[in-house]
Amino acid sequence: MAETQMLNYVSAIGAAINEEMRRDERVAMWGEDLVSMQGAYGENPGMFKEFGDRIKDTPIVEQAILGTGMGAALAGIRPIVWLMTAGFLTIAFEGLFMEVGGLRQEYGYAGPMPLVVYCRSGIGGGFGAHHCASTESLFMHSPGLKIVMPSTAYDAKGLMKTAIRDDEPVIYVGYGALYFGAKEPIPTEEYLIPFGKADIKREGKDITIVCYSGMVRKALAAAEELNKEGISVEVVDLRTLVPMDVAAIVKSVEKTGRLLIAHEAMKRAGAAGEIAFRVTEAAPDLVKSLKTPIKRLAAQNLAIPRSISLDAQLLPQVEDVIAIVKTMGFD
Amino acid sequence: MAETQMLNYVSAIGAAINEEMRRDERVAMWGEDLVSMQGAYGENPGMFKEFGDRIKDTPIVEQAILGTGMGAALAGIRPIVWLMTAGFLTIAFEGLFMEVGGLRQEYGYAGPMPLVVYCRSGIGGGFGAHHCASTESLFMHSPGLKIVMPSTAYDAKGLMKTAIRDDEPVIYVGYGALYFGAKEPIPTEEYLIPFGKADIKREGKDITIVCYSGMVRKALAAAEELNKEGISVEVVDLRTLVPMDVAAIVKSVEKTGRLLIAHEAMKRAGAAGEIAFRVTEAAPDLVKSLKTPIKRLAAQNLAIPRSISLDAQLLPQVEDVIAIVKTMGFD
Amino acid sequence: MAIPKEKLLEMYRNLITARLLGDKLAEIFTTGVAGRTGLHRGTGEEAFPIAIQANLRKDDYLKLTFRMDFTLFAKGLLLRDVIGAEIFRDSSQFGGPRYRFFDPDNGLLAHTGAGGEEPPIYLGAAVAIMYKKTDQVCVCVMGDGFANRGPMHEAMVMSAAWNLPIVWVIHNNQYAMGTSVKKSYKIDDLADRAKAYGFPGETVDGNDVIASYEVMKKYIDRARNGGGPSLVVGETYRLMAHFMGDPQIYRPKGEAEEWWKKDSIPRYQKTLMDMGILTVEDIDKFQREIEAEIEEAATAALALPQASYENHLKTAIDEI
Amino acid sequence: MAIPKEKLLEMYRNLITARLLGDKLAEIFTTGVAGRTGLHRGTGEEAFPIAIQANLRKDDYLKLTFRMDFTLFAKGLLLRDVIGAEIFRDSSQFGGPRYRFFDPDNGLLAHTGAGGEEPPIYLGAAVAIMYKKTDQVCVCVMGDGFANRGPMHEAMVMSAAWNLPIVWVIHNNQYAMGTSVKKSYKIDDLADRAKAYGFPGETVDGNDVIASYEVMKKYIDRARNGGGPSLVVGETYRLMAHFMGDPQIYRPKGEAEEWWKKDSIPRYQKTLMDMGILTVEDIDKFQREIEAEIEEAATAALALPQASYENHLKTAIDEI
Ligand SMILES: Cc1ncc(C[n+]2csc(CCOP(=O)(O)OP(=O)(O)O)c2C)c(N)n1
Ligand SMILES: Cc1ncc(C[n+]2csc(CCOP(=O)(O)OP(=O)(O)O)c2C)c(N)n1
Ligand SMILES: [Mg+2]
Ligand SMILES: [Mg+2]
Repeated sequence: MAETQMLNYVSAIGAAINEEMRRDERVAMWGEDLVSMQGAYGENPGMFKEFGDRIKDTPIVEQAILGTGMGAALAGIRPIVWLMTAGFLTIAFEGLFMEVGGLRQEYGYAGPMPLVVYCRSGIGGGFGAHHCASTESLFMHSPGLKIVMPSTAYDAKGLMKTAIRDDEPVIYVGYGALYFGAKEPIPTEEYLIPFGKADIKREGKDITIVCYSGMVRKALAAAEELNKEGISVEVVDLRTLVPMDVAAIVKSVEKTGRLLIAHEAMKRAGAAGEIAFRVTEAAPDLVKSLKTPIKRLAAQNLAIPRSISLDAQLLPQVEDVIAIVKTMGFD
Repeated sequence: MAETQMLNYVSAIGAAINEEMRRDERVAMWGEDLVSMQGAYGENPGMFKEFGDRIKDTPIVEQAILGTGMGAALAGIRPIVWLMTAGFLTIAFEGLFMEVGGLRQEYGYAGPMPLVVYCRSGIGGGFGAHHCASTESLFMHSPGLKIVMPSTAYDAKGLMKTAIRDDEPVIYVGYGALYFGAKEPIPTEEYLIPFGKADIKREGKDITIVCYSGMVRKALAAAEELNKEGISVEVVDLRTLVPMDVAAIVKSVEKTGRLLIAHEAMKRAGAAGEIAFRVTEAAPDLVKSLKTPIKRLAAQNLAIPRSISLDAQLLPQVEDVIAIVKTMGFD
Repeated sequence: MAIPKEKLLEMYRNLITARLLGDKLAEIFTTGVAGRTGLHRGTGEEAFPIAIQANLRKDDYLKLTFRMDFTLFAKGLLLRDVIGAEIFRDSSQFGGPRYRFFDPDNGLLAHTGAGGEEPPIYLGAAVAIMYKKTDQVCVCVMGDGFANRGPMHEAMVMSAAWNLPIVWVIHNNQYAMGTSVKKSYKIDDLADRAKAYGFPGETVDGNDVIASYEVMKKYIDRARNGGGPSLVVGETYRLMAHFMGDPQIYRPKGEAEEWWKKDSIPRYQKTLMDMGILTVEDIDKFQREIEAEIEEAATAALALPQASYENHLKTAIDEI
Repeated sequence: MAIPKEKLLEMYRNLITARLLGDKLAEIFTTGVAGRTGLHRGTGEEAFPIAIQANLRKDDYLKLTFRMDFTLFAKGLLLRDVIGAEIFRDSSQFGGPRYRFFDPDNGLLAHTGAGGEEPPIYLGAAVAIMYKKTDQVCVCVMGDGFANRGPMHEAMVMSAAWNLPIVWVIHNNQYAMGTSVKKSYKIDDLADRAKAYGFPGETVDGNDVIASYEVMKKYIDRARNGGGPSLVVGETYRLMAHFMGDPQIYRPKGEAEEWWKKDSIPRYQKTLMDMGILTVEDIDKFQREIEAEIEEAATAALALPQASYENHLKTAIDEI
């Protein structure tokens, strides 16, 4: 059996960055307070020391941070730019969505542009939309962005390594509430996780829940509860939204006959619509034969407020998963 | 019969703004080259003269233009801010999506913020993504933005008037290729078109095409052709995406049994996913009984290039509508 | 032109209130009733915002830095509501601001979660003032950190082009999170930023109440009288951590101690005593009165309701 | 330090080429083969970009204003490929830039459809130069209009903080669409923008080839030698409409005529003739040679392929 070490989510990400920076000296990282506060949220004390100026602090100029990542990637560097939160991606939106995600295509350039845009979503506590919001659905609509949203320390490490080695731009969104969570056994030996491969986080036979990032934990907790009531839930963790492992969803739903799509992003025009359509397009007959129509569970169509008392009501919780599953034809 | 005058799309929009500015002196409008070039694309020679400084030119500072619209709206003005193209909305994205669309909710403020953000999509000719791209799918995912996308001069006028009178923020996206199109008879008497009311642009019984903006024209042309082959198409023009007239779609599909959703926005994570899910949620049994699964037709998952020779291949055309309809079980 | 005695004493009261309120908030946060930790304390930076607000009317528009919002009682908010907003209570049904500090009718338009998105919004209030032809003004205070961002620049460009009634202010407390202002600016005097826009810029000792008051008065009056935009930089120091709990590994030893010596309170006390306006007894009396006021306000604030879900739903524009 | 004769004549040739090429492009657009109308002509503004490029190596990074891209032959692109890019042909399979001007290997990173998004991207090239420790430089030229935008400001802030090898340039042709620079700036000298960042700023007569060359040389050399960023403003004038077809209702009568008097070509001819470097016969000869070159290039350009859909699909990252 392979050797393992115990790492939490944030240390797993840190380990991935460390390893890749050691492996390839073109990898560099910049953003706000990475050095001065050892990782902006203090995520990773000490991790950055050995790389000297290859990790640098910037002023608070997110549009410039993002754009320099792109320009440096076109000029031979493999940058990781740190943008703190998935909500802050909106302040460098044009650069990310249109230029990083589209400019190469506008000009017909299929050459490399290896850029990792790194941030976190899912930070509650009354900090409001920018710290808590899940913005991935927006970036799925960009023509050229890969999107990674890991739900475990194991996945976080393997996917970060793949992201850094990818020759195309990748948005890597960590999930805030997991960062300092429980340690998991992580192989000491190097491993990479390919993009576009979903992971079955729990097997089941009555219903498929497709989810990713922070929602996986909630789906698993709900599955545990539902199991007690005789409902067997399969939890499919997409891990990457672009590319999307549609085949894995289809395979699971072929078995269960029911599909629930759950995410923390807001419902209206959220990722669920795309996921459902992809399944319909890939397996129209399967969709026709479902035991009950596809459902979605998502954040309500409201901004996350500056109030600690409302988050829980606006964002999907374990009980909401349980409740909606029960409406899906188990009587 | 009501009196009419002949107006093209751009003049209809101009007439609406004129009338509303005369009616309510709090209405003001600013943006780039509105005055100096009489409407930035020269859309409306002479229209702005009578309002003096109530229409003003700004420097090229889209983030400021958008933000001033919001601040002025909170401080008692009813601004129309001109942002030229739907692609340029991305450069003021944070302000539009998060602040205009969310800040009131972040703070629990249900008071008025009457702002019209006005721009155009659908300008081809090798100008690339920013001039051509349809960005509405992004803004549907914002918690607090209404979205208007008219397809005729008549609708353009009535919806602009409603937008200006709305107490909540509205994105109004004109369709470039229609601006200087054929004149239509427009009632001289004042009329407003409510938000959230779709319009059946053509009745049919075999298939429903849900569309909006520039896609409506293409759907109608396709319907004409398909009719010759014995396929009767109903064209539902949503007119506003938020709020969305789901009931009208359901009603149409109850009759036709088939649903195609078509838009010029990019396919992945485009508006079609939301439309389909809303229909599924509103009428699960209807969806189960469809003659063929819901399909979508949209721009390919690529940025609109800086090349005049590729637009037609990336964007959905009349022939594409015809071709996809024919795959929907007419044999 | 001498500052009236009442104004001087009002500022003194407000300064002491701010200091004691800051301590009280830290205490409340430590007990956990706020529901979260990590308060961004502003102790030591109070003089400048107090002096700014001494020049404003209730119907003027004002944005402070998020860290200094707790001084908004100086613009007319109740102490109770200020504390309430800091601990996420909703006082709007009692006439207070909404969750946190948002109150368009009283000139508070927003803090944006992405810091630095406010300048265009506040400039919009100045545009409204232009159209409404009132004599209101707008004061937009940015931290040294967020002042580097693009939206502030664009808003300054437009404020100059349209000659709008706004005073741009940089509250320079020398740090943005862990980043020293020396690292993010290669100019010594941040007021040089004004030279890019063609309006006046001036730097003032933000720990000097009277100097700050006078400089702000000059530019606020100017804006009110149609003179257009300007930039004022208040120099102060973030004596506290970025947030309560931040280990402050970036701060050189001894730096904070040096700045404590420049603290506004003893300096202002001495000035007022030298002017014969304040006695040792007054100091004591004010202290006791204010402490009692704050106690009372804190108790009232804790009794304020949390934001209600039902009310919140009223902000929806469509089906949720 | 005198400019070598070869350099002076190279710039002369390039200046004349630019002028004649501009005319040729207008002619091509008029025939309709470009597939669209509305060329953004740059006639009269050529001297400054020519002088800039005379200081650059092929491996330096350069962005010009979109209007002046047709002068990129001066950085080493073939005339054929320049014309090809202007009329949407794809010369990449023949070693030219892709659709329009995008060629990372030769220092051309992008024009963005939203003008003014380029400065952060070009600054990224300067970051790469820093990491790779080469002696390349980056020159980012913005129009007076787009230079007001936020991304340029943020990039300038960061360039100063990191002391990066980039020369910021404003190509001030006095107009942005219909908006006079006087309306969007309240400073007389646009180089004052540099004062906000703490690096040098200098304005030069952009219709004076030699002055422009010398000023650019100073700051490009400085950046190449680790001296960090700077700002140069070239003053010129948009003699042409914003796009071919624009009725120019915003332009005061007589203004263009005044600027025609300052046209770079007769001035530079006189200078070179005074220096004894150029004769009337040379002028004639160059003119004929260049005309022939352009004719040939235009014919070759029209034979270039349009962008191909199959090639384009290679840019997809996932199912289309
Ligand atoms: C756009 C954006 N970037 C980063 C952050 C994270 N952040 C929160 S406070 C802060 C520092 C702000 O510094 P400054 O403006 O000087 O205010 P101060 O904390 O000194 O009062 C940062 C970077 C944010 N909230 N928004
Ligand atoms: C962000 C953005 N806003 C507006 C436009 C529309 N536009 C195209 S060219 C132009 C004027 C640019 O002026 P300047 O930078 O001075 O360049 P010049 O045309 O003088 O060469 C404008 C506003 C655009 N392309 N992008
Ligand atoms: Mg600070
Ligand atoms: Mg110009």
